[in-house]
Amino acid sequence: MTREVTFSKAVNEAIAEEMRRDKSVFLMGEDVAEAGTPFKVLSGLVEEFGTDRVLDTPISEPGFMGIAIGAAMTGSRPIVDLMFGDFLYLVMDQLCNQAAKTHYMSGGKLNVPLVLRTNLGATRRSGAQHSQSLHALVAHIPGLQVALPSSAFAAKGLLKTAVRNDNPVVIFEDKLMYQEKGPVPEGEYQIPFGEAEILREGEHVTLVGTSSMVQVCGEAAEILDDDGISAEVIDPRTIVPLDEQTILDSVKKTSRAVVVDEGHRNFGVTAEIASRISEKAFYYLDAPVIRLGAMDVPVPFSPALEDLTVPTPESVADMARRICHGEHVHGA
Amino acid sequence: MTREVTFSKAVNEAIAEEMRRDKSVFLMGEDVAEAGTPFKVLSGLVEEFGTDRVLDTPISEPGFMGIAIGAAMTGSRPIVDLMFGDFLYLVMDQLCNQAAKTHYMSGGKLNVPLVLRTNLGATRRSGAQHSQSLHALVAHIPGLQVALPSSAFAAKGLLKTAVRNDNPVVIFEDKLMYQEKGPVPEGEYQIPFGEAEILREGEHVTLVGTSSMVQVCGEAAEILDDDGISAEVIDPRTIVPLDEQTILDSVKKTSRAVVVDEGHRNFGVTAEIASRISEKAFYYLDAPVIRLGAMDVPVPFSPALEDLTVPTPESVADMARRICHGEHVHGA
Amino acid sequence: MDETLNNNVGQFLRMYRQMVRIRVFEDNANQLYLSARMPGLTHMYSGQEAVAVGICEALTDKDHVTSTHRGHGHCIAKGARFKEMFCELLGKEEGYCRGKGGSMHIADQANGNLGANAIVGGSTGIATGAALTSKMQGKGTVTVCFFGDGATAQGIWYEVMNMAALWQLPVIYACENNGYSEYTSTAEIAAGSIIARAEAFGIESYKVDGQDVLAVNRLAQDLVTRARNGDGPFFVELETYRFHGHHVGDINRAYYRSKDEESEWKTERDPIANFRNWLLTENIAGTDELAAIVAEVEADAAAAVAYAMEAKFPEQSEVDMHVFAGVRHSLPYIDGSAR
Amino acid sequence: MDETLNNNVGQFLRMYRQMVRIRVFEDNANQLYLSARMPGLTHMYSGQEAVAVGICEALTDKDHVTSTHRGHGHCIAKGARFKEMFCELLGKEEGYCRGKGGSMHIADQANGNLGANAIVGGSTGIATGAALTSKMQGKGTVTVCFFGDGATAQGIWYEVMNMAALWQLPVIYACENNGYSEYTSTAEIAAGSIIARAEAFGIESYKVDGQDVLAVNRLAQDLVTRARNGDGPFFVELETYRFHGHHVGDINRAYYRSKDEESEWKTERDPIANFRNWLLTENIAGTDELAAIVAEVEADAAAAVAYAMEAKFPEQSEVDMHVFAGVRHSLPYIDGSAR
Ligand SMILES: Cc1ncc(C[n+]2csc(CCOP(=O)(O)OP(=O)(O)O)c2C)c(N)n1
Ligand SMILES: Cc1ncc(C[n+]2csc(CCOP(=O)(O)OP(=O)(O)O)c2C)c(N)n1
Ligand SMILES: [Mg+2]
Ligand SMILES: [Mg+2]
Repeated sequence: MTREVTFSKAVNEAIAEEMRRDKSVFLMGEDVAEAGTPFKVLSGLVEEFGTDRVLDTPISEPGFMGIAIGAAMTGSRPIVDLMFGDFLYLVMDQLCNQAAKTHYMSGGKLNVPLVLRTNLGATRRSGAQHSQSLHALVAHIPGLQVALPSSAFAAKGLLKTAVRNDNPVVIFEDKLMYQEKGPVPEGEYQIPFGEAEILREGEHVTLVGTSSMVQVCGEAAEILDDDGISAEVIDPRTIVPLDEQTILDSVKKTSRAVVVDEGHRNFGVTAEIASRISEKAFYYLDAPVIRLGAMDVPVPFSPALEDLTVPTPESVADMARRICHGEHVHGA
Repeated sequence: MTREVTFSKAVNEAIAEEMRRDKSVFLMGEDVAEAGTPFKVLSGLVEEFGTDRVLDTPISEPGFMGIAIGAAMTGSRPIVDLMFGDFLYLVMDQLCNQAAKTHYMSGGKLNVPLVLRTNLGATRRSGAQHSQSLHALVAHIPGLQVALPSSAFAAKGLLKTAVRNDNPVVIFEDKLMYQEKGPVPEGEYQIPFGEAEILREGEHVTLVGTSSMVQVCGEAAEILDDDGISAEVIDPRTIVPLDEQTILDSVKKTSRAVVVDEGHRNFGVTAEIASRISEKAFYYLDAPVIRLGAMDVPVPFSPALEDLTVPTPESVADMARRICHGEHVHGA
Repeated sequence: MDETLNNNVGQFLRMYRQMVRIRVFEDNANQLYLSARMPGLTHMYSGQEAVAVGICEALTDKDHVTSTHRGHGHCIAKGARFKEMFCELLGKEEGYCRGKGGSMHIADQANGNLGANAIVGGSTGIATGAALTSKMQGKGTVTVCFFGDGATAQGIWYEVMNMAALWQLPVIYACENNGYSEYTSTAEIAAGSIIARAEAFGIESYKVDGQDVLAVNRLAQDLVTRARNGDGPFFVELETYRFHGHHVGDINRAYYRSKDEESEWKTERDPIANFRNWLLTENIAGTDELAAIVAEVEADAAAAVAYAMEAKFPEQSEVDMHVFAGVRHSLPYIDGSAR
Repeated sequence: MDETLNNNVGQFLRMYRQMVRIRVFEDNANQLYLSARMPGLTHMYSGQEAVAVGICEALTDKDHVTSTHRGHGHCIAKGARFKEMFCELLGKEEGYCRGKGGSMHIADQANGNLGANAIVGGSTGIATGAALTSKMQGKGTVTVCFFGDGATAQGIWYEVMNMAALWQLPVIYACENNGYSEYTSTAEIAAGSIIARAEAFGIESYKVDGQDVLAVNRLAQDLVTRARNGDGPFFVELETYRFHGHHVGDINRAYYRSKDEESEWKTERDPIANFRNWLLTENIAGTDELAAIVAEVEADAAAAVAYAMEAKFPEQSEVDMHVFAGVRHSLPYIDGSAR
C-alpha cells in the first residue's frame, strides 16, 4: 500500500527502520537528538533509540566526521548528519583523504560503511554560506558514492540502500523539499544505486535533472508540451555511480539534451553528464547539449538577486525549445 | 635576455621580486623559512626578507589559511604555501566559504588579495594522500581564480600576476617539474589570466592540456607527427578564467579535440572543457571530444599500479589517432 | 556623583544609548520577521548587549572586530547606522553589503567590522589575520574576535590561538558564553574548562560577567591598551544569555530551556535595565533623560525601517558584480571574454 | 633478580626483541632507500622504539592503534610481520595492503592497527571513533592514538578530545614529542603547554620519558586497564627523539638540529641500548642471549627483504579493485554498467 508522506518523514522512516534492523547503525550530528535537527527531520528518533544511538555532537564537523570514520572501520555503521551542505568544506579532509581512500589504501582490508546525510539548495534567503549545492566536489573523489534523492520515495529508498552499502555514501537532500509529500509504499524497499529513473517519456528532447532540478525539469516538460515538444525527463538518482546507459539511450532516441543541476555550472555536475552525452552519443545529436546550473556567483542574499541564480522551469523550457527549433544556441 | 632557470627558481624569483616591490606581500606556511619547503622552492627568501615576512607556521592549515584571509582583508597580500595539494581539503572551508565569498557578500567592500600556492601530480610514489591533483574542486567555486603553470616561464609570470590580483588566486605547481629548466627572461613580466597559449599549431586535432599534461600533449603531438597527424597544442594556463575563445577557435579549425588533465576524470576539469567545446563548437566537430584524466581510483602506491593511472603521451596520441581516423571511440 | 564618574558621563550615556540601540534594532527586526516582511531568518542579540557595547566602547574606529551569525549587536556597537543595516536585512541596494550579505554576513568595513559570519568559528582566523597585519605593518590596532561558546568546539580556534600566542598578536578572543549553542546547553557540548583551553596556549585569560557593561568595559579597556602595546593575545569568557530563541523562528523552546530560567535572566540580569538602574542610582542621568534616549532610538529605528521597506532592491545586473575585485561582471570574465 | 622481575622475564625479553625488530627493520628500510631499491620515501622510527613497544605491550590483539607517517614502529610493535611489511614498502602484492598503501599507509587490521596516516593529525578522529564503537558495542577494547608533537597544531585533535571527554571513551592519546616537526623545533610551533591542552578538556594527562620502555609500559598498563574499565580518555606526552632525519632523504640537517644534540641522544638516551644495559645489570639476560635475539631478528629481516625484492607486483587489473567494498572493479561500476 502506498501512502503520501513528506520527504522529511521518508528520511526519518528510513533511518528508524535501518536502526531497528541493525544494532550497529547509529546517528550523530549537531542537534540531532531532542531537537531532531533544525529541519525537524529526525524528530522522534532519540525517543525510540535513546541518546546512546542518537548522539548530539558539539559543533565539530571535522571531528565528528573523523569519529564516524573510525567507528565505521571498527564495526559500526554511522549515519552522520551535516546540518548544511555548505559545511562539507569542513569535513572534506576526513571524508576525502580518509573515508574515501581507506578501503583502497588498505588493499581491501578496512571498510568504511558510513552515510553522510546533508543538503543542498538555494532560494531560502539564507545567504552565501547556507545555500550551496556542493555535490560536484564529492562526486569528483574516487571512493565516494553520491545520491541525490528528488522525492520522498527516492529519499527513503536511496537512504536505506546507502546504510547497507559497505562504503562511504554522501546523500544530498533538497532543503526546500522536506515538507513536500509524495507516495511512499508502506513496506520495505530499497533503490539500487546506478539506476536512473525515467520520470516521463518523450521524443524530442531529453531533460536530465538532479535533485531539486528534477521537479524543475518536470515542470519544464509540461510547458514544452504546450508547444508541442515532447520531453523525456530523467533523474539519475545517483551521480556516482551514474547510469550512463539510460541517459544515452534516451538521447539516442531524442537527439537532444538539456542537463540541469543546482550546483554551480562551472566545473560542475552538468559538465560531466553533458560531456559524456556529447562524447558517447555524438553521432545521434541534432543539437549541442545544453547545461543549466546555478549561476557562477556566490549565492546572494537579496531575493531580487537570489532567484536569478537558479534554473527555473521557464529557463529550462526555453533552452529546450531553442535546441528543438534548431536555433544555434551558441551561434557558429 | 632569456636564461634557462628551473621551475622552482622561477617561482622563487617571482616571490622575491614581488616582495621587493610591495612591502605588504608576505609568505607563510610550514617550513617555508630556513628549510625553504621540502621542495626547496623558497630557499634563500628568509635570508633576504627575514622571519617577519617569511613566517613558519605550525601544522595548522585551516588556521593559517584563515589568518591569511584576515591579513588580506586588512591590507596585507599573503602568499600561502600549502605543502601538498592534497591538504587543500583542510583549507576548503576557509578558502571557499570565506576567501571566495567575502568580496561578494560585502557588496564589494572587502577584498581578499591572497595567493595560495600548492601543487599537484602523481607518479612520485607518495601514496594516495600526497599525489592528488585537486584543482577541479576550487575551479568549481565562484570567487576563486585558478592558475596552472606548465613551465618555468608560466610559473613566474602567472605567480606575479596572481600576487597583484586583488582576489584569492590558487596556483597549482607540478611537483615533478620543479627541477626542470626552461627559458625565463631576465626582466619583469607578467602573464595575464584568461589567455591560453598555443604551444604548437596544427591542423587535424586540438590537444588541450593543463599543467603537467601540457608536456604530455606536446610529446603526443610529436608521436602524431610521425603518423602524419598535425596536432595543435593549447595550454589554457588559467582554468578560471578560462580562455574559451582560443580553444574554440582551434577546434573550429581542426574539428577534433582531446582534453587532458591530471585531475581525476570523473567530474573533473576535462568535463568542463570538453562540454564547452561540444556545446559551442558543435557544428564544427568531426568526432567526439575525448577526455583523459587521472584514473578514478585513489592513487596507488605501487609503481606497478601508479603509472597506469595517469595519461601518457602514448595514450593521448592513441586517442587522437583514433578520432582522426574516424574510429567511433565509443561506438554507436 | 564622584569625580571619576563625572568625567565619564558622556561614555556612560553613550554605552547606554548603544545598548538601547541594539535592543530596539532587534525588536524591530523581530517584528519584521513575525510580520513576514523580512526574507530569511535572523539571530537576535538581545540580552547580550553589554558584551558588544562594553568591548567596542574600548575600541577606536581603526580597530577591527569579527562577528558571528548573531552579529547585529557587534555591528551596532562598532558604529553602524540603522538605515544601512535594515536595508541589508531586507536585501536592499543601500544595505551595507548592497543586499548581498544579509543578516548573517553584515559587514561595515568603514567602522572596522570585518563582518558577521555564518560559519561557526569561521572568523577566528580572520580576526587573527587582521591582528597579524596590524603587527607586521605597525598599525597599533587591535582586533576583537567575537564568538559563542559553541564555537569553542571548532578546531580552527585552537590553531589560531597557538599562532597568536607564538607571534604575540594584538587580538582579543571574546567568547560570549550564552549557555547554549542552538538547542543544546553548553554543558552537554563542552568538556572541562573553556578558559583553561585558552590558558593552555599561554594566553592570559579572564572570565567576566557579560551582563555588566561596566565590568566588561573596564576589562576591555585594560586588555585593549595592553594588546596595543604588544602584550596580547588575550582571551575573555563573558557569561551572558540570549533572551530570544536561537533564531527568530525558535519560539517553542521549553524542551531545551526552561521558562523559569529565561524569566530569571530577563528580570534579574537584563544588562540594560541593570545599567539604567545604576545610572539612576548614581545620579548620572534622570529618568527623563534616559527615556528620551530610548524614544530617540525608537524613532530612529522606525524611520530606518520605513525607509528600508521602501528602498529599492539591487538591479538584476548586480548579480554577477562584486564576485571579483577589479572585474565589473564576473560571468564574461571567467569565460575569458573580458580580455 | 627479585621475584617481580623474575615473573616478567618473558615480557622484558619480548619488549627487547620488539624494539630490536623496529630498529633492524628501519636499518634495512634505510638501506633499501639509500641503494635506490625502494620507491618513494619513508620516515624512520628509530630512537622512538620504547614508545611503541612500551605501549603496545600493554594492549591485546583486539585493541586498536592508529598510526602516523612515521608508522613502522607502531606496526611492528602491534604484531606485524616483516615479510608483509617489506612487501608493502616495495609496492608488492603480498604487502599488508597489496602494495596500494606503501609506508605511509601501512595497516594491519588483523592485529588491530588501523593504519598509518599521511595526514598529520588525520587519525585522531579515527582512533576516537574506534573507541566509540568499543563503548557502544561494549567490546571492552581500548584504542591508542599515536601522533607527533606537530600534530598538536591540528584543530581536529581538540575537537575529538572534547567528544572523547564528554562521552568518556576508551581512548588514549599518545603524543610522541620528538622535539621536531619536519625541520622545525617544537618550541617554535607550540605555544604554552601541550599537556595543559589536554587537561583543559578534563582529560587526565601524563608526561613520561619516552626513552624508558619500562616507564612507558608501566604507565600504559595502568591507563589501558583504567580505560578498559571506563575511566578514559587519557593523554600521555612521551618525550622522545628521532635518530634519523625527518625522512630518509633528510641527510644534511645541521641547519635545524645540531650534531651534538643528535649524538647526545644517540649515546645517552638510546632506548634499546639503555634497556639492554638494564637487562644485563639486573641479570635478566646475558649478552649472548641478547645478541642471539639481535641475530635472529637480523636474519629474519634479511630474509624478508630478499623475499620482498623478488615478490611480484600486483597485477595491472588490480588498479581499480578495492575502491569499493563489494564491487570488484570500480570503473565499470561508477559508469553504471555493472548492474
Ligand atoms: C560550522 C557550522 N556548524 C554549524 C552551524 C549551525 N549553527 C549556527 S549557529 C549554531 C550555534 C552556535 O552556538 P554559539 O557559538 O554558542 O553561538 P550562539 O548562537 O549561542 O550565539 C550552529 C550550530 C554553523 N552555522 N556553522
Ligand atoms: C595535514 C598535513 N600537513 C603537513 C604535512 C607534512 N608533514 C608530514 S610529517 C610533518 C611533521 C609532523 O611532525 P610530528 O607530528 O611532530 O611528527 P614526527 O614527524 O616528528 O614524527 C609534516 C609537516 C602532512 N603530512 N599533513
Ligand atoms: Mg552560545
Ligand atoms: Mg615530532
